[in-house]
Amino acid sequence: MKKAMSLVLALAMMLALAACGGGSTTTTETPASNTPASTTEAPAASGAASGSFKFGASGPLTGDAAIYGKAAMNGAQIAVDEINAKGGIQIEFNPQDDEADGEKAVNAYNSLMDWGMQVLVGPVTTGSAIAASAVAFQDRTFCLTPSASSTDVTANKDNMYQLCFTDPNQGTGSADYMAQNMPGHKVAIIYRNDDAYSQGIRDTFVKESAAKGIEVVYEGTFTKDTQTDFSVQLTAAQSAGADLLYMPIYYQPASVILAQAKNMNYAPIFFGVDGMDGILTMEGFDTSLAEGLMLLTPFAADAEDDLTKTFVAEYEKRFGETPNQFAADGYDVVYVLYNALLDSGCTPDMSAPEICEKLIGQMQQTTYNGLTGQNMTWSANGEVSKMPVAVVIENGVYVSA
Amino acid sequence: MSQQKSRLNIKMVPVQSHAIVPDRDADKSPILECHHLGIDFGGLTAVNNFNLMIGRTEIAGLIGPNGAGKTTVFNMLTKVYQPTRGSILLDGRDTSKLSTAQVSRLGIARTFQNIRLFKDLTVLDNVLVGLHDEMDYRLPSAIFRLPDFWRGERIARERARELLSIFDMQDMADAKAGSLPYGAQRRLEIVRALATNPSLLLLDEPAAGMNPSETSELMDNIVKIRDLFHIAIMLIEHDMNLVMGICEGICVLNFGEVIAKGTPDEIKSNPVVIEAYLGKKDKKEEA
Amino acid sequence: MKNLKPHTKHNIVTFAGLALVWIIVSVMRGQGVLGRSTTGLLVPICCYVVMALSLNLTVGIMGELSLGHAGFMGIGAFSGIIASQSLLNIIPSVPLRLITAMLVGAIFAGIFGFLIGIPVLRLRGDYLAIVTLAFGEIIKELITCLLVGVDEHGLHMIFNYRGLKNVDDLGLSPTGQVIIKGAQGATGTQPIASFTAGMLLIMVTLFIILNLIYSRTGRAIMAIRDNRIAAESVGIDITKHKMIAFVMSAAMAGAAGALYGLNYSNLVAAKFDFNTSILVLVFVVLGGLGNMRGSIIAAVLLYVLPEALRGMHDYRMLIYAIVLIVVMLTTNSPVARNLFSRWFRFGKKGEEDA
Amino acid sequence: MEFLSYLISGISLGSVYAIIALGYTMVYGIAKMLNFAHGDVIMVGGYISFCGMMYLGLNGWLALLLAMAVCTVLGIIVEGLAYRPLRQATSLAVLITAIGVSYLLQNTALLVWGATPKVYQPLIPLANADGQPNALRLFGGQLSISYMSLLTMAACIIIMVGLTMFTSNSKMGKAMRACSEDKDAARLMGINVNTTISVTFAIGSALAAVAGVLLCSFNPTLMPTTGSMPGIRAFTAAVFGGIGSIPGAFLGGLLIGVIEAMAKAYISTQLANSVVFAVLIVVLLVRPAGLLGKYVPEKV
Repeated sequence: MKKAMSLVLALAMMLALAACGGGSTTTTETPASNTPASTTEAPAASGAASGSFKFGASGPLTGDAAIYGKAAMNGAQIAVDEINAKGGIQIEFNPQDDEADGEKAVNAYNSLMDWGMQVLVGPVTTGSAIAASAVAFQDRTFCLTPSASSTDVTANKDNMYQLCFTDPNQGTGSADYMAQNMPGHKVAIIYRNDDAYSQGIRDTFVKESAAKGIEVVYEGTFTKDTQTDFSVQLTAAQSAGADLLYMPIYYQPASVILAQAKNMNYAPIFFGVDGMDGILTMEGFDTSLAEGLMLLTPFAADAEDDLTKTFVAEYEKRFGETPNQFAADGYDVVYVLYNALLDSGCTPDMSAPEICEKLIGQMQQTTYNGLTGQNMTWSANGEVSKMPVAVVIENGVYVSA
Repeated sequence: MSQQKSRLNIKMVPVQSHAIVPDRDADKSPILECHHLGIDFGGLTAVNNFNLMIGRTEIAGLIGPNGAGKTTVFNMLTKVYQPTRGSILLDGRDTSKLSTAQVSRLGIARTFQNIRLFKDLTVLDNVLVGLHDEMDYRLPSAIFRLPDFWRGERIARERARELLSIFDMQDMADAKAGSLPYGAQRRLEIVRALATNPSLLLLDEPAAGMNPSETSELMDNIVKIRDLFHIAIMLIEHDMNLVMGICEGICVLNFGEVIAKGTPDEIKSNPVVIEAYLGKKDKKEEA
Repeated sequence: MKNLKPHTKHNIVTFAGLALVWIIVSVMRGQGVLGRSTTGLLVPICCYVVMALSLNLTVGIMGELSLGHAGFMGIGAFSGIIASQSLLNIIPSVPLRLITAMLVGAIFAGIFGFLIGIPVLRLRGDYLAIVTLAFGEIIKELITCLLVGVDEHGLHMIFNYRGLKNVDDLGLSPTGQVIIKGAQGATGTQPIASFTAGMLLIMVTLFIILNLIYSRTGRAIMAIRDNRIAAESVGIDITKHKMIAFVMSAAMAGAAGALYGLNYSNLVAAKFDFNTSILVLVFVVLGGLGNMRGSIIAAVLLYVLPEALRGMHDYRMLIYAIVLIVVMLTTNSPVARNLFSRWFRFGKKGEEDA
Repeated sequence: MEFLSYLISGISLGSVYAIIALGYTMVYGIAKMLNFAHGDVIMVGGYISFCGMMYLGLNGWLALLLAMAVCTVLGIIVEGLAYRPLRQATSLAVLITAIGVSYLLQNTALLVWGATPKVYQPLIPLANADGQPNALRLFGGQLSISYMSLLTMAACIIIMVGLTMFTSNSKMGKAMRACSEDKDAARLMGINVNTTISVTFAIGSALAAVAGVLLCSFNPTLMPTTGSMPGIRAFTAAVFGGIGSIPGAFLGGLLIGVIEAMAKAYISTQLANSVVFAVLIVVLLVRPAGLLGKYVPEKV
């Protein structure tokens, strides 16, 4: 009996491990369930040699941060389908859930490596990106993250590139803009300090604003657990006499802040960063609340250029909602990677490390015009250089400020 | 209920049995003394002015109608409840500052009216918990299985089996305590209490739920325990045959007050006791 | 030896099973049979197994519901990371540094376990549970406030509770290195955890727990669980024994946390929240309270399940939830249990042992 | 004046917690289970009323009724399918099942409504037709209390009083109290325990729907995880006041809200959560059964 039990124990564990290995191989032919399979147009392929690159992707598809991951994956999927529809070398796309968690991001990455991934789109969030890129650095897998914006993501890793602004970049940009265009205001900051993105922007902004003579009269923080009520922070900001509220945060808490400020009859100038994009497209959002909100953003869904219009139309058709910045980032990442792969002469039969070395050489020569910026270039440390655009919301639409 | 009467020690009957160590003489000094013991629950007096002395090898009975406060006395003696008034001396030592566990280590062991075994542990383990302080190895010895662990465990296990054999329970050693039949559970509780090496054993309704033959076996065993271990035993019991059969002194409690003390014969004929048990009217009819 | 037959045999089988798994997995890995994803799961699985074992000590053996176990893991993880990163040059040997880090993690978690245990263990039942939850959340928030760096002058630490300071305020020399950046957590950690260390940690934990259970202390702890008043009445010191169990449980969680933290180059305190505590609690309950072997198996299977379901994409967490409910219903509902016990002896047997 | 406005925001937030805690405490008191899925019923209530307003064009109050109806049914179904089979099981088994139900509701919501947050229209619009905030202005406008806050506080008090009267006077309420004391004895007295527990869940879930609507009126973003943190807060509040006690849940909810607001204002916004929990710990050490809970010593 005891022997049988030990056998069963061992068997259960083996099965568990095998099931897991098996699970990852079954993912090959099943991309995100709500999107058309990208592999359909590729010849039934078992290896990379048959003419398709394997793009893995990792981002949160469940949990609190699912909105970012889903948007980025949806955007990327559109780009993949466009490329595949044109013919030529195809892309196999495999998005994996990392729950915005470092541990799960490494799991997702490993699962993608088993699948035979050649380049990684992602990870979408900063913590996941740092954790997974450390492994990718050792494996020599090239990663381009749509939206993980901390400098720690790229630090000391030559294979890790960013498509979005870095956090310091945005902090400096905001301070510059305020110093030049709106001097003399008393600034209050509300930021989320258990979030690397928000904290990172705030740190640079405070440093820069001291240098540029911007007066910060109040700083309020919140955390994931307290992002439902801002009345205390707003009251304090109001009584500190702040007439400009800087919000280096994502748009959902920002929408709460706007509503609650309105409720309190507190109407400073609201100033946001790229995470604020998406606020107008939230279902049910009263856009009049955002009247006069300024933000720095690389992407505006109602821009008039053809590229944006086509993308937005396609996105709305497929997913029933207006794309936000993350979706645009995801879209651009796929194109940047695909173009760089072709330009550097990579072929689908090359291994991930070979591709990685070629792309590292190629990226610094790449210039790209996409949804999220014109003339994007990359420095050797993986940071993108593009111009943030300041926009202000008037009558429910973005207007260049 | 006069003060004078209640101050009296319960009258001792000489030990009739074959004591192994006869020098623990009951008359030299009492093992337990209670002075003016009392407890209130939220303004309600549950027990009041409880005075009692028990000799070193005495078997004493505590009887009284339901709700008289008998178990409350036990709970005060074992410090499950902290007395509101009065003092308890065990072997001359004041227990007022001690906790239940400390009182147990000082020498009071008990069983419970509603059986409280460690029901997910084996019978043997239940007794071994009682022998906790008999084993003197420390935690690191246990974790690294040092020689003193093995020695301590071996001695304790032998002792535990020995104790179980008093009630012929050594064969059940590996059974789960919760799975034992009711009578065996009651006996196991007594064994566990004995394992703590007490000088006073409190038994709360040991014969509850037992049939006459089991009860008479229990009576023999209680006397046997006293003779073997030379300890004092105090028991709460409703079975008058048991109480009158083995108790040398009896204390009667009603409404939280001691109404009578004495030998079984004295109690049997005490009109106050009869009144308390049977009610005034019945007594008159009888007379 | 002759007196300890039944459970000793059971335990030897458990250890043998673990060793067997270790050998098989190592061989398979050497042969390259295991994929990347499986290999990558090995260390976290080991960590969660140790977490489940240590929580089982609190929940199964001591009988108190703890909802903040992840907090101890967090303390262990971050103190382990600080130890490892600051000893980078002093202890160049990786295994030695890993062991040091795990010990530091265990000691710190143990100390916190003691401090937290003082108030917590005075409470009972659901009140105790909510207070452990509270401490878990407090620990998480406090770690989020930490800024830590190291340079040649030693450790620099700021408790940034107003949120107004940043790493520049640490005053590190140019060669200094930041270890913990508040909300961004520990970044740039050198990952040194290994499967071997994980298996060793499991075995050491199991060895300690089993030897604890089958000793006077362990019996006393279980006696308190079964009947506190009776345990007191035979002279068991309740507070002391509960504290022993709680501190040991915390220390082992700390060691697991250190191993976990040193497996990733980035770790945020938010990882060690209520949900992680619950995750581990689910392992323990499904494995069977007090059943160490069950905890190991449940932790492995339930950790792997969502990973194995990766192919299901959007539905995987939904399936996980359904599996959880169905398993709880089938193992705990009397009707289903009768049905199952007829075909499925194994699960019941496991519950009775240990 | 600042202090007053902090106090008021604390009280109105606390009122929402209190309503959730009332549902929590009812279920705990009668079924003796920690229903960790309660927070997610709040989320479902929020989504249902959102859908009622957005897609069915209902007004806020009708949407509230719809949400209450749906949540009531949901509560009964969950109780019947997931909890009833476990009536004899250990409380831990029920707890884990409740956690499973919580995951199930969250992930179903994720599939049905997506990850993108929805913005909820408050029951009372933020501003009136003139663009002025819908608020009571005091002290020459220095202190403003929104009508939404007033409504929440009023709802909270009405619910508390209503529940107290219901449990002490009505037949079903008495059956509930009997079940909470001793289920077996209640069964012997001819009370249908299963029905009683079902009704309790129905009431608790309906309250969750009300709480969902009020919560979303304050915190207008609605996501599949919206309910989890308020759920834990309400659990804290219920324990704080003495779990199982209806006035206790009310008091606990209010105090938690006020403490949270004060901690944010005067100690640290970052550690507000920790301060709330620290106060909870201190209270439980002084009063081990919460503020209004009865400490029942074990009978020996």
